[in-house]
Amino acid sequence: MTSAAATSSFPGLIRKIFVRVGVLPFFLLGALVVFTLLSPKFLTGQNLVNVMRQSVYLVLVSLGQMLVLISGGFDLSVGTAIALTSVVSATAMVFLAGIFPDAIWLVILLGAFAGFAAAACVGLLNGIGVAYFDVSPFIMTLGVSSLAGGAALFLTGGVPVSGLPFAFADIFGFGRLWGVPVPVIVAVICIAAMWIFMSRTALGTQVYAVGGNIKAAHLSAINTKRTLMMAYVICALIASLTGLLLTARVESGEANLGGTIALESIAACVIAGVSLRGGIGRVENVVLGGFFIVLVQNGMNLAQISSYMQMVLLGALLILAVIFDQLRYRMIMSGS
Amino acid sequence: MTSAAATSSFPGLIRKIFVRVGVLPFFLLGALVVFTLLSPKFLTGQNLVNVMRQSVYLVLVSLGQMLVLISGGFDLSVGTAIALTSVVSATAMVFLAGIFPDAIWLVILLGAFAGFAAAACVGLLNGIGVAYFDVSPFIMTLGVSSLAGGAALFLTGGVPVSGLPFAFADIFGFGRLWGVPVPVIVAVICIAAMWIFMSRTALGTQVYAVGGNIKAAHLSAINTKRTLMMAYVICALIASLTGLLLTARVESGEANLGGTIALESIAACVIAGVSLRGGIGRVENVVLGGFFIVLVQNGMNLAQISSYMQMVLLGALLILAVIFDQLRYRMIMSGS
Amino acid sequence: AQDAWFPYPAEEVTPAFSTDGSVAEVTYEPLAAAEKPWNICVSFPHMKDAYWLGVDYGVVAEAERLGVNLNVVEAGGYTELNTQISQIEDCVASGADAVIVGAISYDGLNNVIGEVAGQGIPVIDVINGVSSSEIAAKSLVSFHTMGFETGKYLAEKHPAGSDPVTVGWFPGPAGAGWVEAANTGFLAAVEGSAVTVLEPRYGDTGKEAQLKLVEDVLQANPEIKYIAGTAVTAEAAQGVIRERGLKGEVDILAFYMTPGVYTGIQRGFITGAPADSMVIQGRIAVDQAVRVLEGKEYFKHVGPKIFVVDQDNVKDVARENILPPEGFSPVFSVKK
Amino acid sequence: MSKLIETRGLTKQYPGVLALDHVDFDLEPGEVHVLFGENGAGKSTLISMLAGANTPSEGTIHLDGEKVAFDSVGQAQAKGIYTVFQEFSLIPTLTVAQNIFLGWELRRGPFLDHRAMRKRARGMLEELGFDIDPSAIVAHLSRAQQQMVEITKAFHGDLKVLILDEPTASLTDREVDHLFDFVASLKARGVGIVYISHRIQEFARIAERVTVLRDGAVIGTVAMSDTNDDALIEMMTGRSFDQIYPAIARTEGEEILKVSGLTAPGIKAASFNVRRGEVLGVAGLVGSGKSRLFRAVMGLTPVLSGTVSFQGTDITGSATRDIIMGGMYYLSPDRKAEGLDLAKTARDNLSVNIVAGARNTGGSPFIRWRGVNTRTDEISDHVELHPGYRNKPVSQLSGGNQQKVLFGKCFGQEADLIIFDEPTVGVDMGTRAALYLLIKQLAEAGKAIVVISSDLPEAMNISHRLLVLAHGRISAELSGDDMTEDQVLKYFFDETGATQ
Ligand SMILES: Nc1ncnc2c1ncn2[C@@H]1O[C@H](COP(=O)(O)OP(=O)(O)OP(=O)(O)O)[C@@H](O)[C@H]1O
Ligand SMILES: Nc1ncnc2c1ncn2[C@@H]1O[C@H](COP(=O)(O)OP(=O)(O)OP(=O)(O)O)[C@@H](O)[C@H]1O
Ligand SMILES: [Mg+2]
Ligand SMILES: [Mg+2]
Repeated sequence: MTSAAATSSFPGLIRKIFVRVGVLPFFLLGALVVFTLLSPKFLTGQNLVNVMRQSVYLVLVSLGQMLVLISGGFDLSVGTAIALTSVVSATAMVFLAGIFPDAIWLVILLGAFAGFAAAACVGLLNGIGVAYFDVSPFIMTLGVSSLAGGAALFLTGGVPVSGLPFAFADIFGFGRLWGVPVPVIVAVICIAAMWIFMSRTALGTQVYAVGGNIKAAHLSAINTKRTLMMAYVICALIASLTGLLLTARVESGEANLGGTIALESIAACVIAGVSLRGGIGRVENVVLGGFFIVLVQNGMNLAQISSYMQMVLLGALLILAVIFDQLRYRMIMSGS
Repeated sequence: MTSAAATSSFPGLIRKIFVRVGVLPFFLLGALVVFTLLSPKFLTGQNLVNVMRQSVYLVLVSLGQMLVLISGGFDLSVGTAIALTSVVSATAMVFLAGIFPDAIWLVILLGAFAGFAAAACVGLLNGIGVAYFDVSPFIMTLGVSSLAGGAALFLTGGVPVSGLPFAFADIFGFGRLWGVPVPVIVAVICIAAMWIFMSRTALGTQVYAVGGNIKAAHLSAINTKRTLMMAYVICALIASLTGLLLTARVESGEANLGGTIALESIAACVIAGVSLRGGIGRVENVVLGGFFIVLVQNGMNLAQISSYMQMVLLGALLILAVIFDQLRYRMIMSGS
Repeated sequence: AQDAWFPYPAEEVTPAFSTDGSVAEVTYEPLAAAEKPWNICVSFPHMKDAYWLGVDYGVVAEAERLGVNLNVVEAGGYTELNTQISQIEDCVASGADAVIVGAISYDGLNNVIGEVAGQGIPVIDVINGVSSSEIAAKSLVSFHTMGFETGKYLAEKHPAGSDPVTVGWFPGPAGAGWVEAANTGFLAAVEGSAVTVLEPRYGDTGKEAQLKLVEDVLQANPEIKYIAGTAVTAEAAQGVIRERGLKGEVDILAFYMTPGVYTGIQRGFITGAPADSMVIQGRIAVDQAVRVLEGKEYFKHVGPKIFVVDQDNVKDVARENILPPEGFSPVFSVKK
Repeated sequence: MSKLIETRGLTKQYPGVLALDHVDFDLEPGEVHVLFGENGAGKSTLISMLAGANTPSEGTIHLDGEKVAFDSVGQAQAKGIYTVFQEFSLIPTLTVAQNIFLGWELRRGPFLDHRAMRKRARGMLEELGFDIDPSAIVAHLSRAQQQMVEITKAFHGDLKVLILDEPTASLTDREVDHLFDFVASLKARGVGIVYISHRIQEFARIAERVTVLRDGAVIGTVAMSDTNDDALIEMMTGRSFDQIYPAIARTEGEEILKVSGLTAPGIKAASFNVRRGEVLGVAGLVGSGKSRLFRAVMGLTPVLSGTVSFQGTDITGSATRDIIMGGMYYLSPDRKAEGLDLAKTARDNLSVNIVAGARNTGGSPFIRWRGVNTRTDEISDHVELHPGYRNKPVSQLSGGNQQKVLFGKCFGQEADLIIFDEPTVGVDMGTRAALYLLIKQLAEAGKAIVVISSDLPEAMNISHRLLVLAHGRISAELSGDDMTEDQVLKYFFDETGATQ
């Protein structure tokens, strides 16, 4: 099976690192070098902070997506969860702001809860369908996403909801804490929490087990239905959080936020080595995966690469990343 | 697992039919009745022909998608294959028409070939990636579709390529043979061919085998790589054919044809009982599945249902269809 | 001659940036050349159709004429608000002196515009319009007006009292700002005339999507006398009308101009469409940007005069002002 | 040049494992040549290279004296070498007939002739004495039935060499007899047969020669006529065994499981009970309902009538998960489908039951992996899983070692009643002895044990009482001196069930 030829070319050390940590770090390094050469503006503190903030949204959604993928599923409705959260929370805030004009924090808090609640429903629907009716996750989340998307448009009649409390946008959209953008801080917290959840709690282990072999999990006294439910709800809630951050960023409730983020997040997970068959995936890699995609987009913009070219390059990169990951897998198999 | 309770309510006969032929026929019937009540225009010969023609495109693409799904894969690049075919063949025809202004048939033929060739490349890329580099079909086809999509836009810069030979549009877009729209005839031929291929040839069985369990297929002396290749190439070619029909229909080469058809075709397959895990799926049901989706859209348009509501309803329908399919599956398992 | 687009009949809105300000006829005279090669960045919603290609041509041609550097980015579609924000940030990061924005969302960009403007970088609002008060200038005609002009054209043909006519109305993708604007404008204009408008049929501005909508609406309401909607709708409708031999019975109107619509009018398939001279809007935006940068006085809120193009006047209008020239393919950057 | 197959210095290097170490092996026409060795000795690896499923790192294979190098199963089959794989080569989603004819479909004109294939398939199955419906979907068959299909699949007209990798692992004597008759007829036709099995008692019946492997190397090749079981076992393990079935002291504890009038899919009115401190054996032909009876007890299939009470409480129709947490554990016979997560390491698989197995997740929400790992190591030692295998993906372990991991899972849950369904499928002598000792310890520690087994000697030797099933009903409950082979066999074929 394995091709010693393909691998022997690497000098030993690089190869060891490659086998241990995977292809993404190398790609990141490569991207950094290339774009630094292409554009002097790229490797500036300002731009890197910039990239950080931009990547927050994809990284967060990818975390949720990872959870569902590991559980052996699929979530195409994250984009809709974002949109729904955006319009619901925005509408709620605008409405509440009218009632308690001077309790801004209360307004923001309640609004956020409204958004979370809406997204939770999306997650519950997905979970019930997948866990209790054995509906294929693909079709279930696709259906729910069309359903909820329609609802979101209903709510707003397609018109963005404006007039949010300034504090909301100022803090969660563009605010900084100790010089670090608030969204980045939020993301870091989520990442840490997710890491602990997946690798240090029984629930996390159960998610892996269910994704790995659901029948075996069932015979190991794992409540597979509950575990699946949880995965979809958490995924929806993380998407919802992303939706709030985005709403703050765009200062209005938009029914068409997150159009393509479902596919993007799955892509981020897969190039990070999450298996679409379930059971396999690591938080830290997924974070890298999401970051990598955004970084490349940013670099290409700074390098003023024509956007058609960008599509071509991004497509090629995705494929390359996964091909290298396969080579790596074979190296491991061939025991080097 | 199975719930005798949930099933005993059906009267025996209906239930037998339900178990044998599945849920789609019932849904189709239901849709027919409902929409006939909602709109007098619905159940008219003219409209049914209309629906037939509209459904051709989704049905065709779904056939190709089915092949890939059964092989255990996924093709997100069918939309791009359509777009690429459209611009390539259109450009070729316009160019050739300049050279041989009076050999229209030659022009159309060569143009069509150009389109097929372009799509074949997309299929080959997918196939090579999936079969020889073990790249996850999801990421591979996603990458290729972004890559080819960029190329298609390059070619045209987003401007529709107009000035196609009139004969092309008149025949393949709007033409009729014995009163039947040409696209419908083309579709019928493809369906028949596909049915024979899947159920009456060794190659067809091999596709099922590879999707059912690729390791076992390998141990059963099946050339798994070649089989996968074939699946992706055929899928791309069918998409390409669809692209030609659409190009004739819209009388111009468009880089943004087939935007959402990838997801739609997968949906059509899944509600038709094709397993996303591979190995399972029947041509006749997939045809019904595609037809059903288009019929419902048409009915809702005729019934003047608002576009937002349509999203909601379509989503709900997808989910329902699959839930019923699961109930059916349980009935079969519980041996009734 | 290609560069001698000025003087151009335009309309200035005072007070600037007000939605219901008073409109004054002016003639627009751009600078002869820029003092130094400024870096100007242009952000579009997408570059997938001839309309934005026209704007692209406008900004590029003007940049070349004035001798400034230009970089064009596109978000990839009207659902990509977040991408557009990121791209604008990237523009600034890559050292743009001024930013021209064709906004995806009316409110959604205020925040980022505020940030950019805060750094002393002027932001010009082109084509779509934003609600932010921190922009330096607007070069646009509201789509509300476009829709209104289209409606007015009908209302004048069928004033109150004349025998009633039905219109199928296809405003475009649900939720997009320009769509809602055109929608309200159109409906307002036909208010009180003999024109009755059917339930708006929202849909993607892909040709096959619009095609389906038109077919179904014709099916449901054979009494229709007009089909009005996006340029894509109009282009797609031509074929259907011809197929059904309805030419002369059903007339087509678009509420903005594309090459397809233009030829449609020439060939007499399409009755007419208002021209917003998107090329000129692009040119003016660049000129405004340079003026702001060089501290010269300029029209804060201006747009080319709208006029309806129909069979009668189609031969006398200068095509290069309202459409991209034949065979122009998108240019993403101009370097001095 | 009378040798059919001859290998010279055949070697296979896997990551960290030398699976096969310069093996010289030969097969003569018309002989049955047994490969014998512990789990992981390299038997399957050797035959996988003869079968073309795997390529050697070193060494050569000669067929009729000419050097051959197969890089696909197809090439081997073209030369007349067909194989029954230990891990099966069946497509679960296809029918039995489609599987049997996969790759050499019968055609009428250019098109497949499904009717003819079903007919031929039925013929072949009958010839082998397997009663299976050719149009059944393989996924719906039990492991034993799948085994039969796998065997049938290998019988082609142009057969020259037949390789059988543990074909009888989950079969009962009836099927084994048919199989052996057939093997005999093949021998008569001069077909050479490589036979792998852990059931040493079978060798005397069919084998001419036995080659013993240990750690990938050939220990020796002996003629069956001048050796005996003890000698072979000693060659295999390096030590000698007097008795692999331990004597399990019977301490009549209180009744822990009581099943009365249980009727479920494939099961009719079954009544029995299990006591603490005893081992209850369950025997019966393939398809007799051994597994289904206990799948119903575990709540895996619906109970149509009757009651199941466990430790005094009625658990009829309650959720499997609650039953397990109540202290009953079921060890699936099908490690691939519902036993193990093949992509994960042995350690991960064992951890699941310790960590996630809800019983142990009381207290802190956080896992202390160090504790878990020491526990998994203890369990691995229990089941004699070599330390080198513990951190490998289970899919890379030999069949028998996978079975050990599966066996280990039941120690994660603190169960009072453990149901072993075919616990020693494909497990070598030494390990089986060890597993039986574990069962002994569990039983003598006051736990209740049920052993479902298709291997009659096993079922009889380690159980105090024996339930015999036929046609989904309990045809006999034997204990003490009635537990003789012919008694049991009589009830195997008990037709009372069939007559209604
Ligand atoms: N794909 C693989 N990758 C790595 N190691 C493997 C692989 N397959 C087998 N091995 C190792 O090779 C050795 C021999 O395995 P093999 O399956 O031949 O043993 P076996 O004699 O068939 O055992 P059993 O009687 O349990 O079937 C074992 O140590 C096993 O772990
Ligand atoms: N895990 C399973 N999944 C689905 N069906 C099963 C399973 N196990 C057993 N069966 C059904 O039970 C029948 C035979 O197996 P069963 O367990 O009932 O009897 P058995 O005596 O245990 O036979 P076997 O030795 O094959 O297990 C098969 O026809 C199969 O349909
Ligand atoms: Mg083996
Ligand atoms: Mg069994």
